[in-house]
Parts: sequence; structure tokens; C-alpha cells
Amino acid sequence: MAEKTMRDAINEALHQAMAQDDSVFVIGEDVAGCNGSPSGDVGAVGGVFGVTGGLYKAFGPNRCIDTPISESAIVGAAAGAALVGMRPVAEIMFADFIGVCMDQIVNQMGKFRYMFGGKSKCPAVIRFASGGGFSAAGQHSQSMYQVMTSFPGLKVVIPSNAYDAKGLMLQAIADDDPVLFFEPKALYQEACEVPDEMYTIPFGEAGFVREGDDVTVVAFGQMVNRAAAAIDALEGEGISCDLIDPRTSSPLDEGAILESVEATGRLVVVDESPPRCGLTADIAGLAASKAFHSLKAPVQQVCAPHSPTPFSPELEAAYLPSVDKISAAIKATLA
Amino acid sequence: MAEKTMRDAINEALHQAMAQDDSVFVIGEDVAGCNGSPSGDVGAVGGVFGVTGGLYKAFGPNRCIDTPISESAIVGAAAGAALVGMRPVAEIMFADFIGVCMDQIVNQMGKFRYMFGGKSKCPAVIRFASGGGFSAAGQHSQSMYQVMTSFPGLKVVIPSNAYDAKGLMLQAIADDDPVLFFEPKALYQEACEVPDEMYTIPFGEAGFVREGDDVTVVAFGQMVNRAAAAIDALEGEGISCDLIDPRTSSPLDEGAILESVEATGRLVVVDESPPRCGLTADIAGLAASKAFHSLKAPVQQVCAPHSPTPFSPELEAAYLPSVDKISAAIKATLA
Amino acid sequence: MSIPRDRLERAYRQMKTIREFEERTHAEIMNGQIAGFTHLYTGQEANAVGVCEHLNDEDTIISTHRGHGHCIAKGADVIGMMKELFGSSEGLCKGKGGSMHVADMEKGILGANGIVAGGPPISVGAALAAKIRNNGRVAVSFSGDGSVNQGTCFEAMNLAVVLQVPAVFVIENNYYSEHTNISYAVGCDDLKARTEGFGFPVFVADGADFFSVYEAAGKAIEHARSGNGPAGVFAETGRFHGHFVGDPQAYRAEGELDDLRENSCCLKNFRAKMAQTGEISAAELDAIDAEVMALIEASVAAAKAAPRPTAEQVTQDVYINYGAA
Amino acid sequence: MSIPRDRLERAYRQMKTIREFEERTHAEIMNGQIAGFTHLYTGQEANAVGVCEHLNDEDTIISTHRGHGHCIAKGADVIGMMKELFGSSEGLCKGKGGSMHVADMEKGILGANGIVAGGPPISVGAALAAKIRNNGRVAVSFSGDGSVNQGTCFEAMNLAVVLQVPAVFVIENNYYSEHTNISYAVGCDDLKARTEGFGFPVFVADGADFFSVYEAAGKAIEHARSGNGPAGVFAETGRFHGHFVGDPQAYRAEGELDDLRENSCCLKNFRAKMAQTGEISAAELDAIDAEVMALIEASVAAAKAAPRPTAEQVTQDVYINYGAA
Ligand SMILES: Cc1ncc(C[n+]2csc(CCOP(=O)(O)OP(=O)(O)O)c2C)c(N)n1
Ligand SMILES: Cc1ncc(C[n+]2csc(CCOP(=O)(O)OP(=O)(O)O)c2C)c(N)n1
Ligand SMILES: [Mg+2]
Ligand SMILES: [Mg+2]
Repeated sequence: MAEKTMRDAINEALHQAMAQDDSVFVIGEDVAGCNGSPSGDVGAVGGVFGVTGGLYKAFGPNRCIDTPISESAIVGAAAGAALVGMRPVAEIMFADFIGVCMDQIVNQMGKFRYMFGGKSKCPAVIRFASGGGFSAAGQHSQSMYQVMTSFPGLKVVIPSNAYDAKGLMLQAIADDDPVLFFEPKALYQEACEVPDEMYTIPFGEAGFVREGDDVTVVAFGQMVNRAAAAIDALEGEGISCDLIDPRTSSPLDEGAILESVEATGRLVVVDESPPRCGLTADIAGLAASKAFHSLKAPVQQVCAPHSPTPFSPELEAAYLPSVDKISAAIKATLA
Repeated sequence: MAEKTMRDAINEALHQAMAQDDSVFVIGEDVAGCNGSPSGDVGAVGGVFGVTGGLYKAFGPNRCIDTPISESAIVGAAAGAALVGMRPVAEIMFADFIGVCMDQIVNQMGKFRYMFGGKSKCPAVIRFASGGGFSAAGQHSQSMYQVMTSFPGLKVVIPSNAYDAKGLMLQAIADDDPVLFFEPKALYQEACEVPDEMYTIPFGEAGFVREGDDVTVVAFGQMVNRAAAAIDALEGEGISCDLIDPRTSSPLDEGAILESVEATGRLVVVDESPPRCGLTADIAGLAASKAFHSLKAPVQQVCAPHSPTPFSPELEAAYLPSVDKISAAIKATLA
Repeated sequence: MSIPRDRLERAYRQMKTIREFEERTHAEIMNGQIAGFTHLYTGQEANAVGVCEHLNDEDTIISTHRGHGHCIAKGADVIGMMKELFGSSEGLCKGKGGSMHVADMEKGILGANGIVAGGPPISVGAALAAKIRNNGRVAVSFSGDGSVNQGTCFEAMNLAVVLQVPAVFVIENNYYSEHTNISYAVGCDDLKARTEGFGFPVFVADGADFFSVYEAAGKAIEHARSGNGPAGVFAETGRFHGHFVGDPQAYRAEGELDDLRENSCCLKNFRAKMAQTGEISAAELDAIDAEVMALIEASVAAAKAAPRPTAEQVTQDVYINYGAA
Repeated sequence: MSIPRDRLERAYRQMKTIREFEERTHAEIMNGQIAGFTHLYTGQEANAVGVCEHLNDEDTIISTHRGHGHCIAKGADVIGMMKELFGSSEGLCKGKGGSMHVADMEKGILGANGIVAGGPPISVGAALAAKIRNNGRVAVSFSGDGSVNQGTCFEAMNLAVVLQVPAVFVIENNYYSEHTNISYAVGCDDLKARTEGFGFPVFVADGADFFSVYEAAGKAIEHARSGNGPAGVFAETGRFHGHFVGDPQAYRAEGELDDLRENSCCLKNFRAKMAQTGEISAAELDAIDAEVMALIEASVAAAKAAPRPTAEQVTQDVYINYGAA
């Protein structure tokens, strides 16, 4: 099987979905690129991260649609098109930009079905590049998915590798509910084996990245690799861990987490968002409510501190959960 | 001491702060009211909930400023004025409308200080009417404070009674950080004794609403009264509870909660927001991480289900945590 | 523009239905029978009907917080709507949406909307779908004089021009956003010109006159439907009630409401026109009135008798396939 | 408008400082010395300087993601800025903001801003403060041709008119937002007219010519400062680099960049004008150039030698008084 980067895996999913179903289209800023320029090479960009590369040239201006810088209108356009039967995939570039289009996501797209008594569907996908690691500072480094997880009506996807990204994207497009798809930008260049054919990964089914007996580790997005690295290093010390990657924070595979905690009695949750009302607290709270009697030690939450993301590389390195911090937390649950 | 409603208590705080400090002003939609109308009675409205009543007539058009329906511009105006030394109090009517102005709150106001290396201050207060209870359906009933709690740089206040509301509002205005002030709209008409003079309630210091030995109950906003009712009714059954009202979800008085849990070993958390990444999970997670060895039973989270707020009164009654559900949860921790 | 008689009858019937739906809703709110926040459309009926008479079920509209009129004009079932307002599980939205979220996908009604200017971006999406599929549909959004100051509204207008989609922006200027007059909230002197500055034609109408709206809307919709990109309708109108039920209306001039009801009533104007042209007799219009009254009466009776939702319904209808593959 | 010689010198020095700051930043990024996302202002210097030459420290500006030029023009310390770009704890923002968040309250710089059109609403707030205090200050926001399509920008313009505050909206049209041309992203044909439709005058400038910008900005700022409400400046300009460092610039016409550097260089234009009027000799301008080069060199040396931030600084500077009364 060929190795593909996460960028290419998502791109392949988009190509395949668009080829298969002409109700799928992509829309966003520079998803084609170079529009309006008298002599520009329209389609040469494919999004600032290159994820929509080639779609304009393959599917034309009606299926790969550039927009002005108007995120509310982009999400609205996706929501409205989805309400009347299309399957749009909108790109909002950085997850931080949810700030300028949150109403359309949360109060519109995410609530139609419920408010309309179950009589509508809105199969729109909104893609975001999320998370830290690029010295991009406070307005270009947030994960944001923890916040979106709070809103019923939205499904929230956070792939941690290229294989999952492709299958989750194809599921997102096929899914009849609105899906927010958070692509950890630090992983775009990470590659693994990805089949050429189409496949889906169901939502609400966690991935089991490592299996072990001593500690349950739950990690999201770009933290999955770091957690795996910590776990692999601890193997030498005779510590073996389950590593669960929920893949979707909403719906959450509670069963997988609870079952593992019941077996290990110890839980470490790792996420790059700040602590308050975030996913580490969410899952620690889940365990405190639903796996309490199995727990043998305090739940360890490994996350960013309660501050915005700093610019300076040294500061950001100290800000994001590191392999060392994850290792220390695993050991702490065993202390 | 005179009884005052929460509406009047906040209104009094605004009057007093504006009289004392001419850098304080209010801005928002219809905070005065009737502007532009050839023969309208300008100032007659005082906000759709009446909280800014009388301010226009007392302080004039430069201190009580009506705006178009442009929430991003309202928050931005407050943020910019605060950066240059004013102490604006902006009204965003319904907390749900954070959707249309989140960037200005989260990425601008809330991050200036950090991104600018600690060299700026932004003492702006943004007021919101929050929460359910009015059959106002999915776009006018959200609490939203749980989501804002996730963002470092913002202080988040949720008064549960008129006395606290006045003291917290005066603190919010005096505070040099941006403060989001969530007024549970179901409490506007609730009255209690409120001193006429100015006083502040510090942020990050919980209120102790009931004291007891068996169970720690933490409740926010409009849920505090319901939790108190549940606790009072259980007294007859020989169950005594601590009832802690954090008053500010950020900063959170972790100490008060942990100390109580250490004493009781049992924790019930009550909030009207949906469960995921909300305050019940946040505090359950806190206990699982920092009071684990004291806990004797699973933490009970009493919150709304993972769905938008329904319109129909019967549905909303079933949606919001009730006194009965809180009682049942308290009993469950003792089972 | 000559309008066939059956269409004229239907237009009158629709306007009358909206009027009576709203007046009865007002009464039922005062009676404590209807919960929540309700904004009445009384006085503005000609706008909704003048626009929607050009639309078919495949075209879409998206409405505002003041949505009853638009929904009725676009064909929503009146009884289902009344049941919804009463919060019954048989309501158009099973009691989950209420007044601010009445919707009916089958009739192309993408919903009333509780967020001011929440609708226009979504409408551009529906218009975009029409353009991609080249199916000749148009997508209409309604906005008020206050709503046009919201950023989302501007974004939607610009995007519609950029993508040249068949989106029609109907602006109903009833002079107030809640308690604030347009002369305060819209900074410029000429809202029509500000709107046209975005790059599409805006047709002006007298919102108290069905025929005027019908004509202006016809031009705008024709413009959009024929592939010329978006268009607008700008109608001056008046609401006969407060912003919400219970509004003290301190912003009104003395006599303003009486004057509106007297001189800006689309039903009166329609009748006067018919008296002039002789197309429909007063007696025939009276007969329609009676039918409408009976329908509204029946809708309230049905709503009162309709089943109430139960607790287990709270968590239904959130997702289509939550947790499933 | 005649400009005293010392002001002319300063204007040239500022433009040259921006130019060399940016060219050197470009080199250091290519060297891997500067992390993060950086957007260079090269080519647009006359806009920042032409505007800021009318401002004093009490006036405010708010900038964009392409903020270095505006900040330097408004008086930000160049060495502190370079240290910030290098991520030192001695940077203007202690290494916490970086390129997109350079700010200096004491100089009235309310920050570069990573969110497109994040600035204009905030600038209206600063202008509102000036109006409330009646202190004669103005608040300037900079926007690009792409940024003006964001809803917040429209809201800010309308609110500024409604409140009649001394806000000045400077729009720099460099023809591109990232990879998209203005002719695509702005739907209407006349952006200046669309902007004026909001209800304030917009003065047009040639953004490659300091004198042209200075004149237009002078009118706009005078308008705002004298209590006539907001005003705008619309300047046509060109950026000499890609949107970000590394941009392949597939949107450029052949020869476009050479043409810009040749025919739209504000430094060349300034020198030509001086040669014509004789106000400052070429040798004198050369001397300024040398001083600027030395300053930039010194700033990089200082930035490289400056202390690095340490882990405990991560959680500092979030709140002024978190947890305290
Ligand atoms: C984003 C947002 N801001 C504010 C409100 C509160 N609100 C509801 S209706 C309304 C006035 C709308 O005025 P207009 O657009 O003229 O419509 P009209 O009420 O006159 O029909 C306001 C401010 C809201 N629902 N949503
Ligand atoms: C809300 C938001 N959307 C998108 C972006 C990504 N982005 C950064 S700069 C830019 C283009 C801005 O174009 P313009 O306003 O013309 O300024 P210029 O880059 O030409 O100086 C975009 C789309 C952003 N930073 N913020
Ligand atoms: Mg109106
Ligand atoms: Mg540009």
C-alpha cells in the first residue's frame, strides 16, 4: 500500500467523493486560487494548506468555488446548499476563524434539524486546520474542537493520521448531519499507508492505537503521536498502556474509554487545548461519573495551560503537552 | 435593607459606577431606546430586559449609546474604547448572540493582554442574558458561559441572586481584565436584600449557599435556587449538603470545591448547559484529578441533555435540570 | 402586469390569512395560551405575499424572527403552524421550534430565524445550489431595516454577486428595529443605494400595496431566475403591533398606529383597488374573509386539542444518525 | 500642501526603514531565523507613512496581519520589533505576539491583527472614546482589498457613521487577498463607491506616491478630527512579495513583480520628486539610507543576542489580576 500524507489522503477523499457524487462541491477562500487575476493560473493553489489541490482543474468552477473573505457567508452558503440537497465541503482555513462564523455553525447549521422537528437534513462538512506547533501565536493555533463539542447537533471529527483522515472524510461527506472536520495542521505532512480505494470510518468508534494493561491513555489529534511515543518509551520500564484515539469527540465512543478504564483502573487524558471545559476535563468527568468504581488513582489531565498560545518557539514548546509531560502523567497514575 | 430584583440590582450598580467614574459607559442595542424616532421618547427602554433603564436620562447620549444590530461592532467598540482607557459595559442581549461576535470577544478582547506581552489592559464588561426557562427555543436559551470559560483571558461571571449580581457587576467594572457577565434571564425578577451602597464581590471566591456534611453540591446561575430547594427538601430526610455557587466560572474557586469534597466525599454538579465540555464535566474532572482520594462515590452530573433547547414548555421543563433530578442525584451519591 | 383572477383571489386570501393568523395569535398570547417570544407580522402582509406569489415550491425562502407571514405566503400549513405556536408535538416542527423557527422543507421554507440576519448567507447557499444544478430556482431571503446592518447580511450580498447566484434579497423597511428607528441605525441616507452599491439592482415597492410589491418582486425574481445574478426588493411598510407582544412602543409618534391601520393597510388597499377595477366584488372578498376566519378558528381549536410532547421527545431529532456508521 | 523639510526627511526615513526591515526580515526567514507566519509590507510603505505622518502618539492605529509597516510608521521601536519577530523575551510583546501581533499602547498602536477585519470594530471603539472625551484624537484602521468583504468591516463603517466618531478607514488595495484578485472578491465594480455608500467621504490616493497618500489622508484625518464623523482613504498599491514568505504567486501576470518594483516604488518616486524640487539632495537621501541600513543591521544583531523566553513565562501576562479582588 502506498504511503500518503494526511494532506494527500484528505485530498484523495475529496477527489473520490466528488467523482462519485455530483452533489459534492468544495467552497472557501482560495480552495481553487488565483481567481480574478487577469493572467493567473486559476486552480493552482488548492487552499492555503493545499488540501483542495487539483479539484478546480478536475471539476471546474462550479464544484470548486473560491470566495471572498467572508466566513459567515461561506458557512451559510454550505448550510443553505446542504438544506436543499447538496453535500458541500467548506474550508474555513484556520479553526480560530470560527470566531467570525460561529453563529452560522452553531445556531444555524447545528440546530436546523432539531428546531425544524427532525424534518430537515444538512449534510455539510466544514473543514478547519487546527492546533499549534507553527509559532502561529494566539489567533492561528487554537484547536477549537473542544468548544464545538459542547454544541449538540454538530459532529466533531479530529483525525490523528492519514489513514483515518481519509476514511473519516468520506464518512463526513456521506453523513447526513453537519460535520466539523478539524485537521491538526502539524500532521498534514505526516504519512502512513493509505488505501487507494474509498472506505469510511464510522463516527463514534475510537481507534485503538496501543493496547496494554496498566493505564488507559486517551489522546486527541496531534497528541496521539506524542502519547504513542511516551507509551512506547515506557514499555522499556515495564509499563503497558491502552492508547485510545476517539477520532470523533462528538459522538464520543464512551464505551471504549469506559471499558478500558474498567480494565486498567488508571486514566490519562491528553489534549492540546487549555484545561477549562476542554476534552481532558470532559473525559476525566466521564470517568468520575461512569467508571468511578474502577478508578484506582486520580485522573491525569495533560493539556495546555490556561493561557493563549504564545508565539515564540520556546514558549510554544513549553505550552503544548510534550512526550515528557505525558510520560510523567502516566507514571503519576501508577505512583 | 431593601429587597431588589436582580434587574434592579444590576441597574443600580451601573448607575453608581457611572456616577463615580466618567470612563464608564454603556453601549448596545436599545440600551437607551427609541433613538431616531421623530417623536420617540429616547431613553424609555433601557435594554430589552430593562437592565439599563434610566441611564440615558441620567447620563445622556455620550454615556448610554444605542447601536445598530451589529454585535461584532458593539464588542469591538467596547474593546477599543477599553484599550484606550475607558470602562465600557456593552450589552449583547441574548448570550446566544455570541455566535455573531465571538471573534471580537475571544480572539481580540480576550487575547490582547497576552499577545501584547502584558502591556495593555482591556477593562471591558460584556453583559448577556443567558439560559432557559422562557420557551425561547434553540437560539435564545443557551447559557454559553461554559464555552467562554474555555478561553483564557476572559473572566466569566454568573450571578445567582440580586445581591451577588450587584457586587459582581461593580467588581466587573472595576476589574482591569475583560469580563463576560452572564445574567440568567430567569432570575431578573427574583429579589433579595441588596444594600444601597456600593460593594464588590471578588472574582474566584465561591458563595456558600448551604452548609452540610454529606454531599457537596456545586451549582451555577439559575440552578443555584433549584439546588437549594432540593437540598432543603432533603433535610427532612436527614441529608445535609454543602451548596457552593462558584459565582465566577473563570476564575474558578477550586479551593472551595476541593475542600468541601474532601470533607463530604460526594459531589453533585448542576448546570443548565448540555453535558459535553460543559461545567458539570469540568468540575467532575477537577474532582477526579484533584480530590480523587476523598471521593466515595461517582460524581453526579445534572445538566441538560445533548440536544438544543426545545420550544414547547413541556419539553423545556423536561430539558432543564429540575429540583427532582437534583434530589435524585444527591441521593444517588449516597446510595 | 395583469394578474389572473384566481391568483388575485389567492393573494388576497393569503394576506387575509396572515392578518387573521397574527391577530388571533396576539389574542392567544394575551390569553396565556402561547409561550415564548412572538413577533407579529400584521401590517406587512403585502410584502410576503407580493414576493411569494412569484415562487413555486422548489424555490426557497428564508425568513426572520417575524416569520409567520412569510411562511404562510410560501404555503406553510396554517394548522400545523398554529399547533407549533401552541407547542404541540403535532406542530410543523413537533413543538421544538416555535414561532421563531417555523419551517417546512417541502414547501421550500428554510425557516424563520431567531438570529437577525442569520438567513441571508443560508439563502445564498440555496441559490448557489440552484446555480450549480442549473435548475432555474431562486432563493429569497427576507430582512428588516435593522437586520441589514448585521455583517452577515453584507457578506451574503457580496458573495451572491461574486458567485452570480439567483439570490433575491427582500428588505422590508418597517422603520424600526425593536425600538430604534432606521434613521438612527442605518448611518447613510439612502439604504437602497447602499445596497445597490454591492452590485445588484434593487426594486422599490410600497409595502402596503400588494400590486406594487408584486411588480417589484417580479422584476427582481425574473432578474435572478434568468441568470443575471442577485437582485433586491426594497419595500416601505409598517408593523401594526409592537416589536413583540407587550412592547409599550414608546418610539411611536402620536397617532402613528392609527394612521398605519387607516392608511397603510394592504387589505383595505386591495379592496379599494378591486372596487375600482371590478375584478373581484366586495361580496366575494367577504366570502374569502369568512373562509379565512373559519380556518383560523379551526386552527386554534385543533392546536388546543392537539397532543402535547412528552419528555422522551426532548432528545429526538437532534441527529439523523448519531453514533451510527 | 507644503511639507517642512524635517518632516520630508522623516517620511523618507520611515519608508526606507520599513523597506529594509521587510527585506531583512525576508532574508532572516529564508535563513530559518524567524518562525511563524510573516506577511511583508514591501511596496506599500507610502501608505503607512503617508497616513501616520498626520498622527501623533495619542492618535491610534490598528493594523492587519501585514502590520510591520504600519507599526514602524506609527513609531514602534524597530529594535523591539525585530526582537519580537525573533521571539525574544525582550521583544515588544515579550515574544508572545510575534509578527501578527506587534503592538505598542504607548505609541497608540493597538496591534497588528491576525484576523482579517478584526481591527475596524476596535478602531471604532477607540474613536468612540475620543468622541466621548472630546479630546481631538482620531483612530485609524488599516484594511486590505480582501478584508473589506468581511462583515465586521461593514459593521464598523456603519457604526462609525451612526455614532459620528473620528474613525478613519484606510483601504490599501494591493489587488490581492492571498491568491485572489480584487476583481473576483469584490463583487461590485467600484469599491470606493460601495464604501462611500455607508455615508462618509473616501479620498483616493496613489499608494506608490507618498505625497498623494499624504494629501488624501490629510483630508480624511482632518475631516474626522474636526468632528465630521468618519472618513476613508482608498489607495491603490502593490506588494512586492508574495502573500506570505514562500508564496509561489501563481496569480501574478508575467513581469508583474518587475513592473511593480520598477514603476511603483515609493522610494524611487520620492527620490524623483526630490530631484525635481531640490528639497533634499540625493546625497542626503543616501545618508539616510546608510543610517537605516545600520539601524536594521543593529536590530538583527540585537535580536540574535537577545534573551530567549523561558517556560515559566508561558502563563504570565494573561490576566492583570486573575483571582484577586
Ligand atoms: C444577532 C441578533 N441580534 C439581536 C437580536 C434581537 N432582535 C430581534 S429582532 C430585532 C430587530 C430587528 O429589526 P428589523 O431587522 O428591522 O426587523 P423587524 O423586527 O422590524 O421585522 C432585534 C434587535 C437578534 N435576534 N439577533
Ligand atoms: C477571518 C480571517 N479569514 C481569513 C484569514 C486568512 N488571511 C490572512 S490574510 C488574508 C488576505 C487578506 O487580504 P487583504 O485584506 O487584501 O490584505 P493583504 O494581504 O493584501 O495585505 C487572508 C484570507 C484570516 N487571517 N482571518
Ligand atoms: Mg424593522
Ligand atoms: Mg490585498
